Amino acid sequence: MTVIVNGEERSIPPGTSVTGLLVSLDLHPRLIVVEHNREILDRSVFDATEVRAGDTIELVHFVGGG
Amino acid sequence: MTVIVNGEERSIPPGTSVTGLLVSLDLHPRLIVVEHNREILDRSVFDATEVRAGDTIELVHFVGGG
Amino acid sequence: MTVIVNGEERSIPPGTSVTGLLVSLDLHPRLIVVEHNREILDRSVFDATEVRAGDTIELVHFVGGG
Amino acid sequence: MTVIVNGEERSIPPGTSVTGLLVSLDLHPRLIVVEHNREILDRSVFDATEVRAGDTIELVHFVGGG
Amino acid sequence: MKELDTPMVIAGRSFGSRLIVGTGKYRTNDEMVRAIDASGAEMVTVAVRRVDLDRTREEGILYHLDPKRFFLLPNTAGCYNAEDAIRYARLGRAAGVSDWVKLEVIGDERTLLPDVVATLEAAKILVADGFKVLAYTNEDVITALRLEDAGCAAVMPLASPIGSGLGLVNPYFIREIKSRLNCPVIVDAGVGTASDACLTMEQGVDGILMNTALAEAQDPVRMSTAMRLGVQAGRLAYLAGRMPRREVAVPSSPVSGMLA
Amino acid sequence: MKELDTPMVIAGRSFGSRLIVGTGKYRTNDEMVRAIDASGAEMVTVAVRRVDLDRTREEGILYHLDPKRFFLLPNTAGCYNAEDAIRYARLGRAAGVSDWVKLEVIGDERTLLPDVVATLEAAKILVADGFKVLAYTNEDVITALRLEDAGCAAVMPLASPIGSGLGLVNPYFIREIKSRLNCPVIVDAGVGTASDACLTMEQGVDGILMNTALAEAQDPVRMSTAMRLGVQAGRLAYLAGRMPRREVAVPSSPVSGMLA
Amino acid sequence: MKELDTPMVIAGRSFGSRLIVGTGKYRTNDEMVRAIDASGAEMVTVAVRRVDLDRTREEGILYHLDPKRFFLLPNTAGCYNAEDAIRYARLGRAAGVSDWVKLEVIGDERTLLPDVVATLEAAKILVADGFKVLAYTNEDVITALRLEDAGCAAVMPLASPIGSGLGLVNPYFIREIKSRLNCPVIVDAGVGTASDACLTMEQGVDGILMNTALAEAQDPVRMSTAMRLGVQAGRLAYLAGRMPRREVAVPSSPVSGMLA
Amino acid sequence: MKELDTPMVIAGRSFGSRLIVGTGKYRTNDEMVRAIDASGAEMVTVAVRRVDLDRTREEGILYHLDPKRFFLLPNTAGCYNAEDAIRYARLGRAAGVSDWVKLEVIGDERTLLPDVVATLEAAKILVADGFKVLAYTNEDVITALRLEDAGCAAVMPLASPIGSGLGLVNPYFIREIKSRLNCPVIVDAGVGTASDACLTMEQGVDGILMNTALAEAQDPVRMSTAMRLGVQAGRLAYLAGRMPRREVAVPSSPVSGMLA
Repeated sequence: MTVIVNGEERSIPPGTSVTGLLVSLDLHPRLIVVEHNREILDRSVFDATEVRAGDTIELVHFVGGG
Repeated sequence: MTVIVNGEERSIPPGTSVTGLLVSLDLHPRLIVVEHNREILDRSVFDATEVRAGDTIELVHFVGGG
Repeated sequence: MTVIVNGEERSIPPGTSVTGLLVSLDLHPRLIVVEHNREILDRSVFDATEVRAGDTIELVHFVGGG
Repeated sequence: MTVIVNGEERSIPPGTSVTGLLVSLDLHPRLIVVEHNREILDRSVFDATEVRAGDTIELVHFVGGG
Repeated sequence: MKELDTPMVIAGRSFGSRLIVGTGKYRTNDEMVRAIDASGAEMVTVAVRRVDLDRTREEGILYHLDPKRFFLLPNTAGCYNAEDAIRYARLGRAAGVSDWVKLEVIGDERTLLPDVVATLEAAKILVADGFKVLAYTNEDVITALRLEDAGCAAVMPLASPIGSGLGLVNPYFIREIKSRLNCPVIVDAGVGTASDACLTMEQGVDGILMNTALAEAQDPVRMSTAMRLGVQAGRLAYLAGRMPRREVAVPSSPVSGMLA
Repeated sequence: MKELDTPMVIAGRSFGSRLIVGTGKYRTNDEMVRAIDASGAEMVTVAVRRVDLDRTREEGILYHLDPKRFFLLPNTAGCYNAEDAIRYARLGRAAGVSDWVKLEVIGDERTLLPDVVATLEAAKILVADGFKVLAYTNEDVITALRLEDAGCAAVMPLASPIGSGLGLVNPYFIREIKSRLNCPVIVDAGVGTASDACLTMEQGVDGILMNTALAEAQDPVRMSTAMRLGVQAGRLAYLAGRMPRREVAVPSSPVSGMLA
Repeated sequence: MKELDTPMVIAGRSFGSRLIVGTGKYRTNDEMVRAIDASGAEMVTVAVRRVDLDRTREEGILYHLDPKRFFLLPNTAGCYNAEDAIRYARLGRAAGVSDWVKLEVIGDERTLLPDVVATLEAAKILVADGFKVLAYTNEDVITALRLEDAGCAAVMPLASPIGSGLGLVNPYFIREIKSRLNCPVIVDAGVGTASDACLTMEQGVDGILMNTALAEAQDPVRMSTAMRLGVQAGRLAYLAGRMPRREVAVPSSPVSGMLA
Repeated sequence: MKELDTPMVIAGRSFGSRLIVGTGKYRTNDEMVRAIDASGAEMVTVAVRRVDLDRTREEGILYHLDPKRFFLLPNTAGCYNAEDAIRYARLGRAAGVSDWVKLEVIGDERTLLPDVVATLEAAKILVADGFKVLAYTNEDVITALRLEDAGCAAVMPLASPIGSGLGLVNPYFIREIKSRLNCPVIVDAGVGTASDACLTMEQGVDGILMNTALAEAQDPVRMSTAMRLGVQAGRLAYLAGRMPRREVAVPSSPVSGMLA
């Protein structure tokens, strides 16, 4: 199924959780903030939250800035 | 009867028109702008406009300013 | 015979006067100041002053400057 | 006899040495520079140098300055 | 000047002078009139105030300035919110000299800096009401752009606070405003002496409005003449295009042709 | 101007303009003539150089400037010692226009700053020889005082290096020189644009001499007009006496008489 | 320093250093870390951006900066309206380092000047949402006062535009803001070198935030040390109270006691 | 600092601090000692004066400063001709602390500006007599070059007049002097606060000498610390190489990676 991650279409297996998505992208949950369909997710629900087809996911983190 | 002119109470005879008020104050209508109960009066109606008891009149003009 | 005019050797006929030199150079005496062997010449002596072999002549005038 | 010390006349006993003068003025030789009749004296000659009548002595030292 | 510069055009009206002057704070009305004459200004600002019924205060300015000779620009000085400013603007228009207004909405008594939010709000209403609005503002280019979008006839950023005489403190921002707006930019307030006026015009702005620098000069007539000349000088220097700055010297006289 | 200012008087000679201009570095002689006309200058400086016998270089300046109309001031530009400067001064005088000289003894090729020791030495000799000496110098008041003592007709401290266009770098020292000398003080060199000229005159000096700012402007005629006006503006602002500077604002319109 | 100055306190939290630094635009992460060490800063700003899924762009800053050692201040840089700024602020908070935010709502891409209306609107919402808001703004004291009224933990006026290095252009307005607000005033943006930082602190402000001046220096580690010292120097000079300025000289050595 | 900067070397002697301080005009000797400690200076200037035989005036400075701890630099302050300056220099040397002298030959009582001719004359004689001469001079590069040619160990141009606190008035000329001389350039006089010191060091000079700015500060100890830090900050900023100035803004945070 297809989701939008950081503006790009990606196909992931149905039933993937947010944690699963991060793992599949080789990202460490501790350092990432997840916005799921415009809602910020608490880390505690990464495992329980399932990504559905057409969902929009933003994965953000801190970068250098002034 | 009593009216408020430029913030001060003044007693004028009943039936006084705006023109009458100006004349009684020795003011030249051409140089004065009249605000009658918060409404700006056109000069053309100075004669026809009667000042009533309790009315608030502001008589303004141009002064030096930057 | 040879003289130095404005730093350059020039050969001129013996017996040439300063006026003659100026004329030969197509210069108008009125606008030129002449230094003859390091001495400034008054215009009144241009005719009478003979240029001798080896003399150093500087012909100067006003140019644009600040 | 009379000498000029720092611009002021002072009378001191004949035969007074520079060291004697300093001691009489309660000054510590180590911190003072002595100019005797316009000549700077080395400390080593303070004892041997006799002050004569009419001599001009300048006693200077370091003070705060920028 | 005519052949060297173009007129200052605001809301379709041409002014031969790029200097606009106020009429406040002069020692005498006579001194004011002579100073304004010397300034060469064609547009002068006036304030709207109550008639003094006890005649203790000065009579109206129209006793001294001929509105046929000078284009009077009523201001909203002293107003601290949009509603008051709009009221004063309308009273000024009712005097019948014009539908122009110098919009001032002050936000702070100590600095007399503009309340840019209220100024923008008042500008929109006055423009919709048919006024030609010349809006006093700070050096913020974003506010200036919004005032232009709101339909202001001219935007009037400050050089420094009203009556301060500190001159042009932030030339960068004034240049930025001029480079970004299409409407005329008139620098209003803060100019203290002729070199301030000259330097300000060299930034490329269309004109300058001043009052205190003239009224409070020891000799207002001389200073008004100086400001007239200083504004023209700065304008022409801007148009002329200045020489480059260099940290190394360059001779003015030829280096060749020296004697031996 | 006449009724507002007095003429600039140097060595007993009156000049209606306080601006003195050079004649070097213009793109064309025609542009030079038009720029000088626009500047309003009555005194113009010229350099003394060898006639170009090959006619490859420009012809003499007298073909373009009428010495009856302009008071020509020969300079000693390009001289690096007193002897040369004296030689050039005498050659300039021999041209028969006047016994005035703008004395320049340069001490450094990179900055074209004056050699004050050699300038002082040359000044003494030239004054003794009957010259009216206008001496180019730096901002040092002590040197300026000595040049006055030496009998110079005017002392000409720099605003910044010749041809730099950096403007008036040290107003304190220029004011000090003006306040301490009795002879005229003409600021020479460094002015880059009209506001520099205006600010310089506001220090109270008697006049300004410039060249590069005019010749190197993109439009020398406009800039010359700007400089003429800027010098007048600065002079009048100085005479007028400016308003005080304040860090707190002061309204220009009455605070009383506001509506209820 | 400890005995000569007090800590900088913002929202009840004390910082031993009055210098806050950004983490952007360094040539390498290693250079960034060494520069920040040299700066002595305890608070550093970070931006919130998408993870680069292709790993072509830099990895997260947390790989290089230990949030236990440095207090991270997420910013909303790049946001042009209140809604976006609020979204970025919340994403930053969700990272779990703190509920502080450096609020930036940009109003113009060319100058990166703040949209003061949108900044004020966002500040109110973020404060209500429990954020400690440090708000980037311009030099307008009226806006600064409103940001304080809105509950901002600190107000951050600019010295000059972000990344310009023009230094402190308007010291008057910065002093005015400091004198009128009770909350900390941190000057943000525009400082280009150590003397800019020193001069800025001499105005009495509580601290300075900078980034480009360090990252773009030829030697960021030396410049960071210079800025650390310059900020301390300016702070202490402010507390010490400078000597008066005078236009007449005063000797440093005694005038009495000279020899005959 | 040690790893970031080299020592200041004058006449073969190394100094860890680039700040040289005077010892005049302090309210008390105790305050002087604490301020000098705080400044970190290793070299301090002293004046040569008559002993006060009536003990009404202060006792000698050596009662308060340990010449083993501080390198004492006797000055010739108060001398108005070469002969006096040489006499004072020799008296200072006779005290036995060193053969160094800060040569000052004043030419004008009001400005305390140097008499450059007499300074040069005295410098030659003192150098020939074996002195290490540090010569106070004005901003004239030509005089500075001649003082170096005369064998001075260091040349000390002023930032502004002694005791004026006007700061660095002419950075161009100071930079020029530094770029043209090989010997150390120490800016002497005029610095008023820490940002002046920082800005002065950013011109690349080797060090600064000051007195009044410390002694007349409301809190000399804090100001001395500020000056120590400000001098270091300016030095490191100079060595670091500052970012370029720009009139357009440049973001500090990435413009890519923004959310949709």
